[in-house]
Amino acid sequence: MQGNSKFTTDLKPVWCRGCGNFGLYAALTRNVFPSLGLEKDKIFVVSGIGCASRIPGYMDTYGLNGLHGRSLAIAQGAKLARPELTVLAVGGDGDFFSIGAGHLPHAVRRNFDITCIMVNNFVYALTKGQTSPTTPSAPPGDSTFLPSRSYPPVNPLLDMLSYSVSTEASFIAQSLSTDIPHLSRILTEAIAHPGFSLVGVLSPCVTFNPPHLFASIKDNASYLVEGEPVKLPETTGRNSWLHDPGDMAHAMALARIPITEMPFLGVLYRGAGPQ
Amino acid sequence: MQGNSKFTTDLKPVWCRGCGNFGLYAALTRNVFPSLGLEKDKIFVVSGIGCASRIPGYMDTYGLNGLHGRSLAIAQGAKLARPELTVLAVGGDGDFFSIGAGHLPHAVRRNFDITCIMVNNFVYALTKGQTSPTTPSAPPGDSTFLPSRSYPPVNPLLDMLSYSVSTEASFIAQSLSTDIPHLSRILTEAIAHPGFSLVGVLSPCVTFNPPHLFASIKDNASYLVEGEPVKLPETTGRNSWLHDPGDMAHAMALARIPITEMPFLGVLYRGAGPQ
Amino acid sequence: MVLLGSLLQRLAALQGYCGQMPRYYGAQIRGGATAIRLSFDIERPSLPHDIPDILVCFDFSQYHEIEDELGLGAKSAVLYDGLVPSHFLLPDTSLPVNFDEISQSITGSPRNKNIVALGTLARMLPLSMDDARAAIDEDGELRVVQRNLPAFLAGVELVDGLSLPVLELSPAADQRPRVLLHGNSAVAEGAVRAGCRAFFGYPITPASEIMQAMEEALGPLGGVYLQAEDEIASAGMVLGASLTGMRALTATSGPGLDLMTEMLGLASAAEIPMVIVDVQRGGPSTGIPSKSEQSDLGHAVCGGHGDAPRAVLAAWDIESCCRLASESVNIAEEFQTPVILLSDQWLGQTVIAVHEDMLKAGPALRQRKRPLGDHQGPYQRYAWSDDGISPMANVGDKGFTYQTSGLTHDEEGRPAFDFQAHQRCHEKRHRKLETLKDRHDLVKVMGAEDSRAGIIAWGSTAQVVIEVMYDLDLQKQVKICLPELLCPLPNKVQEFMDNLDTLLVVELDFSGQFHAYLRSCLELPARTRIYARAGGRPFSRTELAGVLTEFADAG
Amino acid sequence: MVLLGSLLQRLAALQGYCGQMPRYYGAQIRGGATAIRLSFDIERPSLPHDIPDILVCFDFSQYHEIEDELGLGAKSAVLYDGLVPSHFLLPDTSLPVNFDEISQSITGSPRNKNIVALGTLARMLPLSMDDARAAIDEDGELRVVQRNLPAFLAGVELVDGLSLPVLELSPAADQRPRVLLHGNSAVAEGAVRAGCRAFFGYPITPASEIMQAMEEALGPLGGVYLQAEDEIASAGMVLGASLTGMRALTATSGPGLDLMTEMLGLASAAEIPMVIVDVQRGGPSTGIPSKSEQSDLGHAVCGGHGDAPRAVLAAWDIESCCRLASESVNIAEEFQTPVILLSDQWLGQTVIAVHEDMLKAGPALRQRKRPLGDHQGPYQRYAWSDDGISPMANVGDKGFTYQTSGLTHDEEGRPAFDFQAHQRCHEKRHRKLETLKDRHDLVKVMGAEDSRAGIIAWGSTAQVVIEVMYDLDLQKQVKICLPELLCPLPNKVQEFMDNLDTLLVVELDFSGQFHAYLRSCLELPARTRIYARAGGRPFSRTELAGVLTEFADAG
Ligand SMILES: Cc1ncc(C[n+]2csc(CCOP(=O)(O)OP(=O)(O)O)c2C)c(N)n1
Ligand SMILES: Cc1ncc(C[n+]2csc(CCOP(=O)(O)OP(=O)(O)O)c2C)c(N)n1
Ligand code: SF4
Ligand code: SF4
Ligand SMILES: [Mg+2]
Ligand SMILES: [Mg+2]
Repeated sequence: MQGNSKFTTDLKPVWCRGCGNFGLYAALTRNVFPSLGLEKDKIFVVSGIGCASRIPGYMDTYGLNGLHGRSLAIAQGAKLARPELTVLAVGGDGDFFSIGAGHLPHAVRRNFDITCIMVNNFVYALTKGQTSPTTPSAPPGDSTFLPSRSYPPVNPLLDMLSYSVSTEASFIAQSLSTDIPHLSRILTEAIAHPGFSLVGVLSPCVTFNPPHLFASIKDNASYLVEGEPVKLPETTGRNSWLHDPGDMAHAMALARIPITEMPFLGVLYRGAGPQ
Repeated sequence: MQGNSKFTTDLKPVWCRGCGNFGLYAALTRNVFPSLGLEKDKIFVVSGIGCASRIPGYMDTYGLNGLHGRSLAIAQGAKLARPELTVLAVGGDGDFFSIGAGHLPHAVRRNFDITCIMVNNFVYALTKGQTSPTTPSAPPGDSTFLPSRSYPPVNPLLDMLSYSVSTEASFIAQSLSTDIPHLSRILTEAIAHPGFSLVGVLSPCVTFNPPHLFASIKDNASYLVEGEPVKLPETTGRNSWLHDPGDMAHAMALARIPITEMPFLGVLYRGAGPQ
Repeated sequence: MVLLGSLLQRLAALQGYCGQMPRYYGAQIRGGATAIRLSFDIERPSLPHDIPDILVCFDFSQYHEIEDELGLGAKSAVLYDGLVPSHFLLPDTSLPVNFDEISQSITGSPRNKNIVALGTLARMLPLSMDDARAAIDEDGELRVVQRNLPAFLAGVELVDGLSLPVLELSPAADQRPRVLLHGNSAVAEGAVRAGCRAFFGYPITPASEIMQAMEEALGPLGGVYLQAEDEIASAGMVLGASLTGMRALTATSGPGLDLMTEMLGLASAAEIPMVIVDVQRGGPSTGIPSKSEQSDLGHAVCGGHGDAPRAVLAAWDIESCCRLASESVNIAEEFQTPVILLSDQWLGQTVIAVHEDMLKAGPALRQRKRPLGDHQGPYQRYAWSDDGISPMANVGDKGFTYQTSGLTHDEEGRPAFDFQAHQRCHEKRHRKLETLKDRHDLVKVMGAEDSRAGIIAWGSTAQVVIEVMYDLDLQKQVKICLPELLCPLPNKVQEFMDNLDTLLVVELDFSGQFHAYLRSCLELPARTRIYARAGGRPFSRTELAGVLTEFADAG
Repeated sequence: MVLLGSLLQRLAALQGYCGQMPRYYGAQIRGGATAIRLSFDIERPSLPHDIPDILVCFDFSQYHEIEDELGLGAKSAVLYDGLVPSHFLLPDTSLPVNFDEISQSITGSPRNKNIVALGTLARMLPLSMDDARAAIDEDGELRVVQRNLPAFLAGVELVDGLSLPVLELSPAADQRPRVLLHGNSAVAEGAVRAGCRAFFGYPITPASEIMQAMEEALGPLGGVYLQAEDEIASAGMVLGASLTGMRALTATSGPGLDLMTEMLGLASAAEIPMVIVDVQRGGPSTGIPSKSEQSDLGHAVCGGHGDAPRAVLAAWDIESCCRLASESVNIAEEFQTPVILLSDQWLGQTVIAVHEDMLKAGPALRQRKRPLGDHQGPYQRYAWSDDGISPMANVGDKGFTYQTSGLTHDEEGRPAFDFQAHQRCHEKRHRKLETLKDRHDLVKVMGAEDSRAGIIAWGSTAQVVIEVMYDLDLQKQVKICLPELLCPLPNKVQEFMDNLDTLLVVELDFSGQFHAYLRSCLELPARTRIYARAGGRPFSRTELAGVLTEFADAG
């Protein structure tokens, strides 16, 4: 897969075969960067620590695989200092939602032109399978997913979408690493967006996720198309509406529907860049 | 003011005369603890660092004035280890929203029975007047409030309510430190609530806040009463509704109205305790 | 590979063999290069030798990633599957074995090649086949072998079929089955034995197994366990639980330890018992996460702003992982202080098979000094006393209350802003740890008592140094000092130095942190040499044999 | 009180007087006890004497909170307002003055008592009244005095009215006005002079003024300034900005430094220039935030897991705050390394009046080694070179790209997992800093060159030691070594030690961290004494006079 693009290095990714990170890698290096006409020496990819965070090493741009949870801090410093750079902050659900959860709302409110790519594989993969804040909890005894490791058990999972919707990120979208064309379109738009953009990439971990997780995500996925009716899960008992990414209240309503019930793919919200 | 309650120590608070923290102090020691019939040796007050965080020192309970931003971590450890304790985490807007912002959503989702009291004086007071995430930004040249100290300027302020609404804290309320009866009622209910409760206490800093800030907060305040119509700012152009703290969508709508436009006082949301 | 090693070690352990199985990882996330080494011993879990008798390799294309750490001798019997890279020189004793194919043909899948190889190795060692068969039928952990018994038997038969060499293995000292555990589980075991009932942590290689072991142990015990959102929170939760009287622990590795620095200072300042286990890995920064180094010493001892005294202990083998974990909990409780227990990747992830009773003799439980119910006047959380230790009420205890903070405080715990109070706080916190300097039992000295040539080492390095001393029969020529308590450093270490003409300091870190630390608090012999290098590859017997021989000869 | 001191210092500075004004705070948040001391000198900003000639006290009920740090002599002229507590013994030269009432009657508010007292003090010193009147009319900063001129004049008249003593003040060396600044603004000044154009920080006492000064300086310069959400983020942002080629700074105090530990390690591992200023306060933990201590040395030097080399510098007076801030930026850039500049509350918050040219002679700007445009083959971010320093492309530079991380890496910056690469990374990072050991200019030596009795001190303590040496005329008897570069420690310090029979180490921290550090890397004279105590009260001349005299006599 690598070597096909001027944006790749000759380093072989260490990811497991079939890992969702390959999809993100392909989307960025083969579609997104070329289609935006970016120069590789004007791209800076900062990541945290984790499987997803390995990505800068494989891209022939400026890249830093930094510290767990801190990509946004480093990215903001670089962007402020050199505004002509295209700055990406990439990491996992653990990076952005657990150890780095305190940086995200501040990056959002500053609204600098940074694209934050949160690779959500619902698990701590690099450290071999612990629960992350996005891990769906399993009833005790159900071994198909990770137990909620806590006494007493912790239930509700953190939903990055509602989290960032609440702080009103100026661009919020979600895609799937196995749908490379869709992911490429979303990322292209996110990078082109003049303010802070947050893209959640649902991404199978073939090693630590139970296979049914991604099967069900694909089955339940609802693609958002501007101006068309939104497909809602039946349980909501709500009438559908025409999708309007300019409407924060609608974005919030979408965000409140758990990912495990119906993951929305597309642009949830598109607001203004910094004034 | 102190010395009137069995819950006070003989230490004289170091707060400036007229500081809002005296209101919180009076509410807790004279009204809330007595009315809940709490034993002082079953209360643990953990705070961060800041003016508000000085409060444990003045209360004759178990208390720890810990580290800036970390009260929730310590509080959760104590509550898990000794569930019969009444555990309060107290701090400032800097404590919970800036340096400690990463801990709040996790405390929320764990939903342990802890009461988090966020004393919002819209400023870093103890360190003498820097902007906090809740500081309203002033147009350049307007010296009545703090300049937004940043190049480029950072505008949107973090709203703790929408932040915690988004992560669905199981009890969310706001009050005013100068309205001791209201504050006492709210805190009493918050402590009695069986899950995680978050109370924002709007609290004048007489030293670093411009006086007009609290005048306007009091003027614009809208008291929420269950079952009665909600007073909304005219700019929303929305119809009012009957206040129902059980409705998260309504809570979210309230939370999206900026505090500086209309601060809502009362219980915004009341959900379930941990299952 | 880890599975094969584990099964073989288990099979041997059930027949009474001790042994040690360190692990080695390459760069790949999963399915990449992994290796284990495995020793069998009849008495104790000795270190594997540098040159293996048998090497099994499933994939030479990955071998080179960790070849450096594995070693291969002209007489090693090499069994390999798949292609051999052309530049690669194999010893004459090498033989291709189609584990893959055999597994495929017998079980319908190549994935059971481990089981085939297990049979081959069990026979080559040789283990008793009757006992092995019985164990496979009875032992729950060997169920996977039972399910694939034909593969196992095919592996056994390979030995005769291919005329593979059969080694000579002394009979086990006794047939009592051995306990299997790695250093990380030994730490958890020790902590739980010492009454620890609360664990808060955040995953990090190579410490995560402590978290996992604590989760498994605390569930049934009704303890408290939580995976926190980060290391700052884990450490904070430990303090919260500890304040209520619970013995609480966290475990991490370098990067996490960095993040706990501020909490460590609070624990020291406010005198809150807390234990942090640091399973060291190659640093600085992310470094080499899956390999050992001893480079967190400086931070463990001096890390954090202000003068924040703490105790630092260091495990050096798996028995001491357990014992010193108990000791750490005890010291934290007795002295109301943070304690850092240093371990490392090698210790943490090496599995040993060991006599059960080796782990039995833990230290007795020590208690926090508690206030009497009938205290006069207001309770003074930080009351002065000769030993510097004040009676500590647990948060929630009936009849007491106190307020405290990381601020300088008076005896009642109220903030104080004057020099006298400040100086007294420092004095109290330092003084109470002074008595630890008399803990002679926490400094091991072995070798020639009268020798004037001494070697000092700590942590897993000490284990290699000791083995090599015995390998080379140097125990009549030199002596070794191995402090288990590093801070405050027991007086016994100075006594050791006082009787030396020459000293050799051996440590697995680039800059010689241990030497610098010793020098900062002791008088060292004028003729002191250091052998220090970066981690990333553990010391081998061969490497240290050279170093020790030279030292003993020159000494 | 701070206002009164500032105005008086300004008034005197405009007449050519140098001087130093340290600040003292009690526990109250605002409006509580505050005090300043103020010296006037015709040549240099000397330290105030322990016993003031004049003491003005507005409120004795708050005086006791900081009395400890202020000092009062039998001959001090005490002017006080309000009641004197009955137990309090005033010198005979004391006089009640109703500053409050006078202010009330003249300006309609007691709030201008400062201005009244200013008039009194200006007259007592005495300053030239003509020049003072002219300055009040012209100087923007003195506008508040101009607006309340009658109050000022009433204060002046009090001197005759009450027959207050008038001191003798030597005429200033020259009448050129002096620059007023505190150590924190001097640091900002130095950083900006050295080309620093980016600042990221988080408020903390006593470092916040650096943030403020940087904000003020960088706005007009079109620099980058941001108050981050915490210290981890500030440090991370510094690294981000620095990677793009901007010289970037952050400033904090102990607790914030703790939180930056992990980022510091990343900067060291990935060789990213970064400057952290640590304005030390009393520790551990929150400690005494508004008072000085020198107890962050251990962390500055050894803090952080792994072997993470960095440079550590220490300012000791306000001139060096400025000069060494420039130096720190230079070293960070030249050596691609994190640099910690240690200051402290005393230095940071003391305002000095000083000759403008004292600050002028900063070091020349040093540049990052940059790759040439025509590099052969792929750009090697971490190319080997004799001095250990590789050409660094800035992120965004045309024609280059590289990937790096805190992982052990090869010359191109790609992750490496083998021992050789790991050892080489360590070697490179350590080696490049070795040349700093030749920076003899960063070690000041004064006093009797041939003496075999030496004193060593660092930071603001050194300033007191030096003043006391001259006070006591000991400069013919002892010599003083004052390292400005603490890590790596220049060889010149060992040379200093080599010529001594006796050494005295003076430091303001309880455990003697400086002594331990020196011992860890140097051979110290056999007769070495330490004078160390907790901070919370700065060393006074009197206190150190005793210590130095005893040492000189015994030495
Ligand atoms: C301070 C710190 N704590 C812990 C770790 C260990 N660690 C590495 S990656 C990781 C989490 C990985 O999960 P995620 O961020 O979701 O990324 P993924 O591997 O799933 O892509 C952790 C905890 C670390 N590197 N640094
Ligand atoms: C790690 C750390 N960073 C910075 C500080 C300095 N500090 C003390 S209080 C405070 C902020 C105070 O603001 P807030 O939390 O809103 O409390 P307030 O004083 O306004 O009540 C800061 C930054 C600290 N104590 N610790
Ligand atoms: S462990 Fe999971 S996330 Fe990591 S590389 Fe393998 S498949 Fe991908
Ligand atoms: S500074 Fe403000 S918040 Fe702090 S004590 Fe004074 S009035 Fe209260
Ligand atoms: Mg993940
Ligand atoms: Mg505040």
